[in-house]
Amino acid sequence: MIKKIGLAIVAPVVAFTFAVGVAVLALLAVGVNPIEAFGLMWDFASTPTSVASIINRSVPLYVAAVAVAIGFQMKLFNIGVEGQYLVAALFAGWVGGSIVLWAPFHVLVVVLVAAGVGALWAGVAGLLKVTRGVNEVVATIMLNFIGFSVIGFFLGNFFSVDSGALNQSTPPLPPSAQIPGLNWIFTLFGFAEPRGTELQGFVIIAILIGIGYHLLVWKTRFGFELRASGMNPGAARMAGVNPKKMILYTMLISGGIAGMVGLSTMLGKLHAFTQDFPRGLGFAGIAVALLGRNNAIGMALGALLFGFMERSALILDLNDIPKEVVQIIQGVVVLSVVIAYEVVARIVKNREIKTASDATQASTAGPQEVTA
Amino acid sequence: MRSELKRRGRFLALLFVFALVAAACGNGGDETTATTEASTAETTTTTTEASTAETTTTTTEAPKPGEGVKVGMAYDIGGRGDKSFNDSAAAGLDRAVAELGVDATELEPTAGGEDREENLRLLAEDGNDVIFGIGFAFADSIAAAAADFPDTNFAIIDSVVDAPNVASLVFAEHEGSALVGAAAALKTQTNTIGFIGGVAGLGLIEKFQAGYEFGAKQVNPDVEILVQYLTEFPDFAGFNDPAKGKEAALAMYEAGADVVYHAAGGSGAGLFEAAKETSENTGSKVWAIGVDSDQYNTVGEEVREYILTSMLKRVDVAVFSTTENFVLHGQQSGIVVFNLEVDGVGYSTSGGFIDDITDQLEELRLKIISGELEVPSE
Amino acid sequence: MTAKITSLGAGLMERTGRMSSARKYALLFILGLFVLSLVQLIAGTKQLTAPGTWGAALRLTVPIMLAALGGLYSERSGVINIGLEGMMIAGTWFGAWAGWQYGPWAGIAFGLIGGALFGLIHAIATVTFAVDQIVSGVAINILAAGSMRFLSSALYTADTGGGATQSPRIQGFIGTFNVPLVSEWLGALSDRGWFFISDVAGIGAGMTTRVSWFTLLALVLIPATWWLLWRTVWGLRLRSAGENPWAAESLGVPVLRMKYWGVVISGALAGMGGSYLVVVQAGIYREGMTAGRGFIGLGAMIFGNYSPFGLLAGSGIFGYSDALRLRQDSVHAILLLLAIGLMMFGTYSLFKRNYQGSATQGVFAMLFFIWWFTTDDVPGQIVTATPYIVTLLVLTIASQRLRFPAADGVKYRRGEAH
Amino acid sequence: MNERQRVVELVDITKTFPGVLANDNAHLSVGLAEIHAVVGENGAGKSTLVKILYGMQTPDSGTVRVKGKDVHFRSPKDAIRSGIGMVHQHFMLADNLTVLENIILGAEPTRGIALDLRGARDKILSLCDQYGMKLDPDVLVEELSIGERQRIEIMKVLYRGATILILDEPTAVLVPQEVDDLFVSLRELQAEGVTIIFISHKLDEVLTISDAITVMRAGRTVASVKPGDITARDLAELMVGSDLPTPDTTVSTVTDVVELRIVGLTSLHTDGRVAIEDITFDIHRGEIVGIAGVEGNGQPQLVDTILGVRDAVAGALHLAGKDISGFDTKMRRDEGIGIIPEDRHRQGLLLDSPLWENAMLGHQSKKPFARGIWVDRTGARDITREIVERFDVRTPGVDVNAVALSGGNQQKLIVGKELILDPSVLIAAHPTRGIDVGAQAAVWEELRQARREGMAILLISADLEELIGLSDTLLVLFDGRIVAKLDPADVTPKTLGSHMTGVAVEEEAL
Repeated sequence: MIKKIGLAIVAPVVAFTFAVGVAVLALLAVGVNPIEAFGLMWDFASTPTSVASIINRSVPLYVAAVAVAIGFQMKLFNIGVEGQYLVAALFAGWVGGSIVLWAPFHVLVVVLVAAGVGALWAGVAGLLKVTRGVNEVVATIMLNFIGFSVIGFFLGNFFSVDSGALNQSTPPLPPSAQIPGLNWIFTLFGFAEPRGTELQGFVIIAILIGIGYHLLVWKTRFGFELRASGMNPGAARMAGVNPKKMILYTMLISGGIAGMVGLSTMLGKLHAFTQDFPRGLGFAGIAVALLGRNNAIGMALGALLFGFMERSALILDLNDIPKEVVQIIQGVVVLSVVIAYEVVARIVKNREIKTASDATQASTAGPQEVTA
Repeated sequence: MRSELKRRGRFLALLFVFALVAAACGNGGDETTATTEASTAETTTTTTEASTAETTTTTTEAPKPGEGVKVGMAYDIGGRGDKSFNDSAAAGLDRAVAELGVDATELEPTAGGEDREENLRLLAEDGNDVIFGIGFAFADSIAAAAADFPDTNFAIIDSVVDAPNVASLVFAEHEGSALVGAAAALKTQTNTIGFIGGVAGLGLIEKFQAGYEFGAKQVNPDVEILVQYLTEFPDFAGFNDPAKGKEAALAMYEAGADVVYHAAGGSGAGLFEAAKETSENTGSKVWAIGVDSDQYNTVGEEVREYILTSMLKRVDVAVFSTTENFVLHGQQSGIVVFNLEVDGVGYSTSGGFIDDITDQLEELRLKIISGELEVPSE
Repeated sequence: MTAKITSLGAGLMERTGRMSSARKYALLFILGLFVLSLVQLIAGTKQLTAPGTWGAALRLTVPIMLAALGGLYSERSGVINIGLEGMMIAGTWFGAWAGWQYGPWAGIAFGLIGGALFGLIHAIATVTFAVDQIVSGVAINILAAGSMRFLSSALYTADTGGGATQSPRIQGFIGTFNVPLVSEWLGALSDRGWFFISDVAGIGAGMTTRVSWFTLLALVLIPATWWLLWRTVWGLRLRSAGENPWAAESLGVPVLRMKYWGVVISGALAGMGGSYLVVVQAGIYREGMTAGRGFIGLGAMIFGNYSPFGLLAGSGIFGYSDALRLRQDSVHAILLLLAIGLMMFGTYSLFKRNYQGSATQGVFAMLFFIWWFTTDDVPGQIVTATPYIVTLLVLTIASQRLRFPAADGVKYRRGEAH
Repeated sequence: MNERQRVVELVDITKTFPGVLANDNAHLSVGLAEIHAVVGENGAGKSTLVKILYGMQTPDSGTVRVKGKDVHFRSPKDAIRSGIGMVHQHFMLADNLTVLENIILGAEPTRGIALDLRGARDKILSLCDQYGMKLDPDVLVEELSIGERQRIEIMKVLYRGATILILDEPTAVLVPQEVDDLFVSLRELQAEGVTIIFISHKLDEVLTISDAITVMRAGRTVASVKPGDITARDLAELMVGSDLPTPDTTVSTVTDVVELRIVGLTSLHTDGRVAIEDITFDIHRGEIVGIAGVEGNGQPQLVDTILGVRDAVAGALHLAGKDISGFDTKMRRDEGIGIIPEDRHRQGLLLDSPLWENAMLGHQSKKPFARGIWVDRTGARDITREIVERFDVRTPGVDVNAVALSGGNQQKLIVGKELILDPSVLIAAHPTRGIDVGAQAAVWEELRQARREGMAILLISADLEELIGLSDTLLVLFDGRIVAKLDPADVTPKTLGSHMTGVAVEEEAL
């Protein structure tokens, strides 16, 4: 067991080391001292402000990763998180800004609308898959593009308020629909309060989503059926799991979580869906899910790693070091992590079989062949 | 075992290729630096000569007034080298460094631009005295940062932020566009001109369009104006898709337009390609009009001769004069409009293609400055 | 039942890449042209069949088509390639760099190499290490975008006339040509304004006038690919790796090597698509200039049922609708086109005794017609979304008829029986 | 005897797999241009023997002689070089390639760098002509029937110049008309000098087509006969063996209460062919109903349809008097139907999950595995520990992944987890397949015990000893239908063999 866990940790460590190695090469090639660069990054990232900023960055990445991971659990690829969260944020922002409600309920309504719209948007792909056999990867890619048009159409024609500025946006969320920041946590633990960056309160909801995800996948019947259909569809069917239902439910849940990706920024900072609402979180979320191997904690670490790299990249720029090097690290680490996992998984499996067959040699009809 | 080795070999080869590529880049950069430095130096001097006749007199003494003043600049997406908006700001900064002796620190956002506010704060914490946010997207960020750093002077381009330590530098793009519109309408042989906008639905680009149409109609009421936007919000690709820019331009030239003006950021490159291609294919010259900076000087030499003029949005002037004012007078705030009157917007004459009509353009310019004509902004 | 529903879209698709059903598709094509001229007549526009529109459509089609073609090689060899976008990005960057240094033809070559490099990474991950193919593709996209930005910031300094997001202009141009006689003759004919005949001539003229040599090269790749995949030993073996690698292995086909070929060529073609954007259209590299064309190419390939001619049709839909959108006053007619298209589809369904489907299609046709009749303009976003919606619709209607390579996406390891 | 020249001789072949003696001094001797049938029950060692000939397996001892020369094939390639070709039961064809492409793949004729399609087509057509086979080289394989696909496989072999053809159960997948066509083709091949070795257990066909028959049982060659010298019944007896196991002498526990009643159950293959037809029988409490039959006669389809994994097109199911025909799989499982699936790996286990999760599979909504919507981790692990103990699953703990267990222990886990919650009906499909003798005995004992406690059990097995030893009633499944109901106490090898091989049906029809 310990060996197994050890090997599971070896994979990301090796991959990350490799990625850093590539980055070192890249830095050396442009004449930068890598040690100095990494030193700067580390120093900069360890201030309270940076910590708050890193967490703020990692929260939407984490939520997006969870959305992707839930699909991964049954080998279902929701590549449309990007479109789902943007469409969801638009409608949630519009609804939230258009109604007046008592504080916690207002936030709740916004969250529910976002989750609902995200689920519907993803559900289209799920429905097409179970009824018409349309591959979900292609369907969600198409839905991403269609979603962008939907946003432009609605924001441009219906939802936008004339704020005087050039930036079109949905009506601003009243204070009752905003989530207050959490900077007091820093002072509570005796650290300096972050300057200018408000630790977004949505982080708590993100943690809840993470816990919920973990519980759902590992502690509930549904999660068990989900994983079973991912691991062995044949066995799952024999166990009474309806594959079509699972696909649809999984897509809905994944889309629902995806719908909440943009909320941390919207409820904690922008207070509206604006035309420069953050993009690309869906795709980055896929990377984080891969990095964290669909594990609730692992993905949190992955998201923090991405947040750390993006935040600390700022200091590189200030020191005239090409900050794009962090993007290389991100790309290489994702690719090498998946390769490392694949290799390690194979080693672990073969070793497990070997030890077991050694132990029970006497009473077996031969070791089981691996046909994964 | 052998296949294992082969596999490993392949992987190493890949790594090697990567290293080579990276190394090649490093070398390439160095080589080209030397050769092109001279040419950029030239262009900067020409632009400064053209535009700073009134303002430069005070700042040529030996001990530069801005020694010790730190200026920070946070670019918008695209950053230095975008051959457009950001580059214009950079030119202003370079000039301030050269003439005022200030220290400059520059930051660029990530591709998505989410870190604008953090860049501002970083610059503030870094001890910069004046910090520029280049672009309207900085509005919220500057408002927030300015509140936290009351002793730092901020400046935003293209938007208005109401705070005691923020200078809002806005441009009358519609006025500048009116002049190039007039130039287009005067130069057209076919009585048809065109306008290509990058992204529709933002409001910003529509301002350019309105001015352009107004100016054209002023000098030639019968002129036909074709309008085409490349994408609609939220698809920002329209600012970055030269392929689509080119096709839209080709369509306009084909439809009879012989002068086309763009406000499409990076997609404008496609317009210039289209102008060249159409001119060469049809044998009759068609024109393109650049935007923001003097694009005659920033595009490749092959397409230079098709750039009739450019609508200058003197972000460089705004950056420089704001810096200079800070150096000389301290804290700056309030709205500063850079219009025709203060040469904040204008048109370029590089290439000498509009020398024959500058009189008429000047006449129109004076009318606008005097208030005789009011250019609509939407 | 539902499986019996056939569609125009599906009809456009080559089932197998064989040319045997060419006549049927030619017939469909002519029918489509007729509808186009009819719509044009009713809507009172000239753009639908204008030579310029079709010329633009051709140029806008090519990069998508090259990406789709790249997808074809990869998926035919049994490897899903969602990294096309990243490979295309690499193509734009490398194409611009070499174009700047050595001229446009070198740009094409380097675009190809840049794409192939990322194809190779994808191959190593998926074929050698048997990593999930979609996972690897996603990672490729991230890696390509990041490393190209890094290279830009390192190499396109302000002094060179570029920047972190933009390259200097490439040197020189790739020439264009007119198809002798045909171009002029068709051009003259298209000016006559004769119903249908001039329209067809206009389309022909658009595609034979001022065609870039690179465009020609790209178009030649379609029949060349068909020939390569369906008429050579190499092609047969490549396809067998994607259909039944175990059978292929049992007959001595080096399956892994074929997959490597497929994926690397896939990257090369996507990279070539990227270099087309640079060399023929933009003259520069600009970050984000691929604008999702790799993903669109993937959609076009699936739309085209994994055949070279089918994916040409799929890419053409995207290219044509883009071209229409970039030209004035032609967009509104799309509504009428949709109405009439759906009407014909509905009639076909009626003929096939699919009354429910026919009724739905009829209702939608009426709605589009009313929309067209009562408005003068359509929101641009709807036009932008049209090709994606059409692709999704075609997949919905015809996905059971689509013929995926049977072992596409399957992890294959040597010696592991099915 | 008018001996033909011996082209294939396998002498004293012995081959063991871990725990299994597949071939025990087996013999095979085939003459030139002979159609030679190898018959035997499931697991008699036929496949292993021909795989040795084809180079897919190497024998532990014994001699392989082809055309009079001793050979040592290390891979099928060697065999192909010696002119031996094999057509597997599961075709190795690429559906989306044409017939021609499938045939020439790997041995393509070229003209320059292009495929010489015309040359290939000519060669295939001339081969077709020569051997009297009909094939259109230019259609896609996916459009073809099973029989045509088989012809492609044969053509693939002939194209590569084989003169000795091995067919592994060629008729198992064919409809009667296709069987006739195949036989015509085989005769043509024979006339052209091709030697054919084919494996079968359909005795009528064997008697129709073959020139010589080798009968195998339990890894041994038990007889080499000529079809003219033997009747189908005698052949069936040779196959099944004369010493049928005696049924268990324990008292019958069969009660009068019908637990599962199946009426007229019919379901289809995905391609629309009938898989099982009009299946009707009852299982009483305390009864084991055994399904005998050669594989490929609808056993897995019957299991799937009873479980609701496959939709029935007709028929009804009553569980303890309750109509469960409209229930989905989950509801049927919850109603108390347990299943020991045929294929442990594909249908029974989550190899990369711990044992306790495997035990939960199929019980995921039942106590003590679940509490409400939650998985009851403690409960599940406790009961898994109980399973491990009671059913003697050898494992370091319940948290190890299933993949780590040996086949026998995996099977014991499956049997245990199905029995532990006392289902009212248990479907046991090949419950002892591929496990060692010790585990086998343990599983049998558990089934008997469950029967004693009143469980209704449907036992499907290819192992006659198991079937006769355990069953109270024996049903014979042939071609998707139940063709006989026998009493294991007085069943004879002859009757069982003739029912299983379809001989009895033929005779009745006559």
